[in-house]
Amino acid sequence: MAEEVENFEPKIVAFLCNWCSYAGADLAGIGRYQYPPNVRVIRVPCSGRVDPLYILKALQNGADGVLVSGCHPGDCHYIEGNYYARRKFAVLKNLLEALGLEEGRVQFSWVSAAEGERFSQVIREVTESVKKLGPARRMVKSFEIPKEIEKEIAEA
Amino acid sequence: MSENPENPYLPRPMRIVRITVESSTRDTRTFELEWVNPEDGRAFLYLPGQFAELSVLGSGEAPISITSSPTQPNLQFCIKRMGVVTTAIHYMKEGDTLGVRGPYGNTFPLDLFKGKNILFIAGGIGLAPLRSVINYMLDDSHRKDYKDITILYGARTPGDLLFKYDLKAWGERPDVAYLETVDRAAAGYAGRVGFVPALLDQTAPKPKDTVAITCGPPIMIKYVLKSLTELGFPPEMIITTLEMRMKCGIGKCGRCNIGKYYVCIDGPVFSYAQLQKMPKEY
Amino acid sequence: MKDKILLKENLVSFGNSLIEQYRLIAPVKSNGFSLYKPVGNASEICLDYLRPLKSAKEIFFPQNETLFFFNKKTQKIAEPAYDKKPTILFGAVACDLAGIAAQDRLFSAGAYLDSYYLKRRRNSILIGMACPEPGEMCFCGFFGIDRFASDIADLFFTPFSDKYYIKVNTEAGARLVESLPDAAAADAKTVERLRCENAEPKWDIPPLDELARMLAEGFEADVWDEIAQKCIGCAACTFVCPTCHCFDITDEAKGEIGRRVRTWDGCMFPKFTLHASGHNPRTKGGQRMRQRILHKFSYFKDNQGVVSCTGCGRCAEICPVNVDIREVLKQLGEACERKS
Amino acid sequence: MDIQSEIQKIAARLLKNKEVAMVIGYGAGSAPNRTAPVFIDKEKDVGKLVFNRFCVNNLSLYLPRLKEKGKIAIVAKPCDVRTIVCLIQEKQIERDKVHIISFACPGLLEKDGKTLFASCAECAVTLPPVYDTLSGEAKEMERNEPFTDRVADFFSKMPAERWEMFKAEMEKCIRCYACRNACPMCYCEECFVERSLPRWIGEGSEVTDTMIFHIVRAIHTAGRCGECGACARACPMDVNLAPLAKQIREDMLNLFHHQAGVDPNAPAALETFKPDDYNDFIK
Repeated sequence: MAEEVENFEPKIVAFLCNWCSYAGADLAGIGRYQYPPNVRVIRVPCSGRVDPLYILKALQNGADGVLVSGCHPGDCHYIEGNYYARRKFAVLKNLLEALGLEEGRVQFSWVSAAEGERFSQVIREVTESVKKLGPARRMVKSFEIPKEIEKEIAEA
Repeated sequence: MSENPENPYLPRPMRIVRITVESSTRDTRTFELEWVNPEDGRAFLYLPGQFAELSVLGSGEAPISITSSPTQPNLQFCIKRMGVVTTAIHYMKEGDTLGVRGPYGNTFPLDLFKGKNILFIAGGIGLAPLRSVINYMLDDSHRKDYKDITILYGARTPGDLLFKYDLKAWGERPDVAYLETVDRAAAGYAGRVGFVPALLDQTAPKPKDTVAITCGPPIMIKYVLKSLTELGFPPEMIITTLEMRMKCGIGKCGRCNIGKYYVCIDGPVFSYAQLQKMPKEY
Repeated sequence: MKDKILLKENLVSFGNSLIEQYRLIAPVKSNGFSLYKPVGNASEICLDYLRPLKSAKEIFFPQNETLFFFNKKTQKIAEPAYDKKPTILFGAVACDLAGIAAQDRLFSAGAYLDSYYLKRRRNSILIGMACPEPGEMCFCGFFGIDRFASDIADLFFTPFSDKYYIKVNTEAGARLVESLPDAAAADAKTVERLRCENAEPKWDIPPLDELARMLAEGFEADVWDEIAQKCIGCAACTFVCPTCHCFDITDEAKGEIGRRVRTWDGCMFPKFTLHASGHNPRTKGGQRMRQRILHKFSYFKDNQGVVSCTGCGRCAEICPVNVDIREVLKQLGEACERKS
Repeated sequence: MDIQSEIQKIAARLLKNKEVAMVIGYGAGSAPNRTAPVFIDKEKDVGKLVFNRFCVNNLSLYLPRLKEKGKIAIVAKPCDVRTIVCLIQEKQIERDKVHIISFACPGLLEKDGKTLFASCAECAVTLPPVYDTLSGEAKEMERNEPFTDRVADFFSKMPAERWEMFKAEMEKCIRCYACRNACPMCYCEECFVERSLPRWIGEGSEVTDTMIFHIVRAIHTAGRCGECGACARACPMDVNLAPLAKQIREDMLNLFHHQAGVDPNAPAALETFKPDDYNDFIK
């Protein structure tokens, strides 16, 4: 188990708001701030656009962690989208943890367009913490395809 | 019965050989398919009126009526983009593979049609299933079996008239009376404007020795049935084909149930006489 | 074939002798109610029940079933491997056996055989169990179902004193109980007496043939809207029903690999008949209720020769708003009487 | 006068004076310890109205679908009244088109006739927050019957164990949607589980699909759930949904000081925000 965790490279789905966090990711690139390659970025117009379903679907389809990142409170391009989002996320996160999902599978951050370095820092932290949790299992949909059948239909 | 009956749910692969964009809005296209394994094609024997379950792996299956005539070499399906599966099919290109199982359902009563005048009344994409039987009758080997053939066809706009190549060919044939109409004209359109039932009333076909075959949107069917009845067509001589949400295609899943009938095995072709005895749940 | 006797105290060892060669499915109690479930040790079998909460249909027609796996890239498909180990359904009550008989007809009817159902069904043995006392929602007697016998069961158990009387109906059944002692004539008499003493009560519902006429006449009756007014449009009734067989087929994919699954569906769901175009032939609750009732009592009978209700009472039992199929039939009868 | 006769009397008066077009209430069930919803539009039928401790449904689910009938009187337990208030807040019904007949609620019993429903044992509001007529006395009720506290048991466990318990509950679910359809707040024309473009979750009873259904439904009712427990009582498989409802309720109270359906003028918790809302969980 320990060895598995050590070599484990988590897949992390990051929903980034177009106006702040996505631009922050851009800036991290321009500023050459290094961060681990574990995140798969999905650009959304606003953190308020992130439906809890998106997060759950990511987990169901095998994401080891999900990060949602938007503008700092008060800075939302749509004035208050992230305020509404914050309430929704609090409910989702607490509910998942109350049901027994590992704390840290689902994380949230505020990163502005000017915070390239902070973006890389957040990604480093998220990746580290998800790595510690090990591969996600609890919410992942099982496909139960027998190995020999998978092999049979893979051959052209 | 054998210990392991053949699995009726497995689709057979077909390759798209040609895609024809039919409507000006590009949301209706005809897909011409050929069998990947010729032996599947030899087992797939169909007659006009039948349908097949088309499947896109990962998206699902949808029942689509066969629009080609068995006198033609390849299978053709005219598909309007509506739901999950039809949208997926619209994303496909020539050379792509999709799955087909069938043919399912009953056929047009070709024996009843023999030696009679035939009147087709179609609206919009309702022409797709009728095109199969029209081209079957117009084939050199069958034309002599039928007397006068009249085709009335209407669509919302000129751009929505499907199978323009066939419409032109039918219009040019001396042994076919082809009349078309549109609900709304468009720039450059010089033809008739008006609804299909109005065209039917103007044409006033004689019911003697004539079978009417109709397919189109429910509201059109409603008025066409009314007009035909007023013209004196007996319900047994009015034939239509129903559209229902189907899933299995083989009379098990219960979805296309209308009264004791399953549209997928007892239909989709019904006479108006039969429809009158069925619950109005279609 | 001689009928047999099994002492109740030997039931567990008898059951365990079956587990070696068969997949044994029997009523098991968990969370306060009993369900037909695969049994690892016969001591789990619980016969102290009315009838399991769900019917036995899912043993041959599971709620989710992979029809085949596919690979979107190669366009290849493959059926899942099939467990060759035969199944024994033990402890099925007569209403559930009648349900299986109805499903047998449907899945082998017409030009298309349902290979998935038939593969399982043909590789199975049914062992029935007499139902000691009908529940408060049960009315199997209305359909002439005998709680103490079933034609389609290979073996049928009737408990009395410290024993089970085993009626042997088939060769396959006989092989399972070969080593057990034969039943005496006196035992047969005791069981027969038990059966007579537990004859069904009378039902305050129009008799079946009259009901068929009423259903045909009552198609447009306003009573359907009345009956359906309280229905909330869930499909719990269809899911616990031993004969409801409507299903949906959908694809699920993960990357290039996927599967086509069939899952139970229900005519009580408002979207069951919704077309892709947005047209829906059954938009009203009354129409959906009529579909369910007429399918059971009229359409299925026309097509398969039997009524597809076994009077198990499960739909009434679990209905969140107490739509009781017996009352539906009664109301319908009253409405038809009013009309004529 | 007992609650039942008083309800009948009120219903008779309302129908006689044509104050309402219909009374929705509880009628006798088809077996002991059961009731069924009844819809009464004639004064002579008010005798069909019953009241006992098996009035398990939340009848307010019928209000939006029957609103074209005109003004409707409804027999509602205090917890049901909370959902009526939510329906009014969400403009599904109008306050002056509904006549609420309520009472001090003694709590509901399970079919055994002895055990109190867990949601009733936990209920803190035995008097309706809003009503038009009150049957019986307006006094807080004590509930002394035994009940099975599955919530406390659930939350006493460690996360991994909780997840296993949650999973076991989800595996019981047959996806009949009785819980959703019994819920007055689940009035969406199209539920996310039935959408096909995109299809959010599989149709079958695969456990993660089922989990997503219940988690998202719980979130959709956050701040709107009247905690009437009708979902749990509707479940044929006895799936324990209480921990989800409990967690949502606690969050609403602790994080946002919100209780659904108590104040008709307060917006639902997720429809509003404060700039200084709970932020600790965000990096």
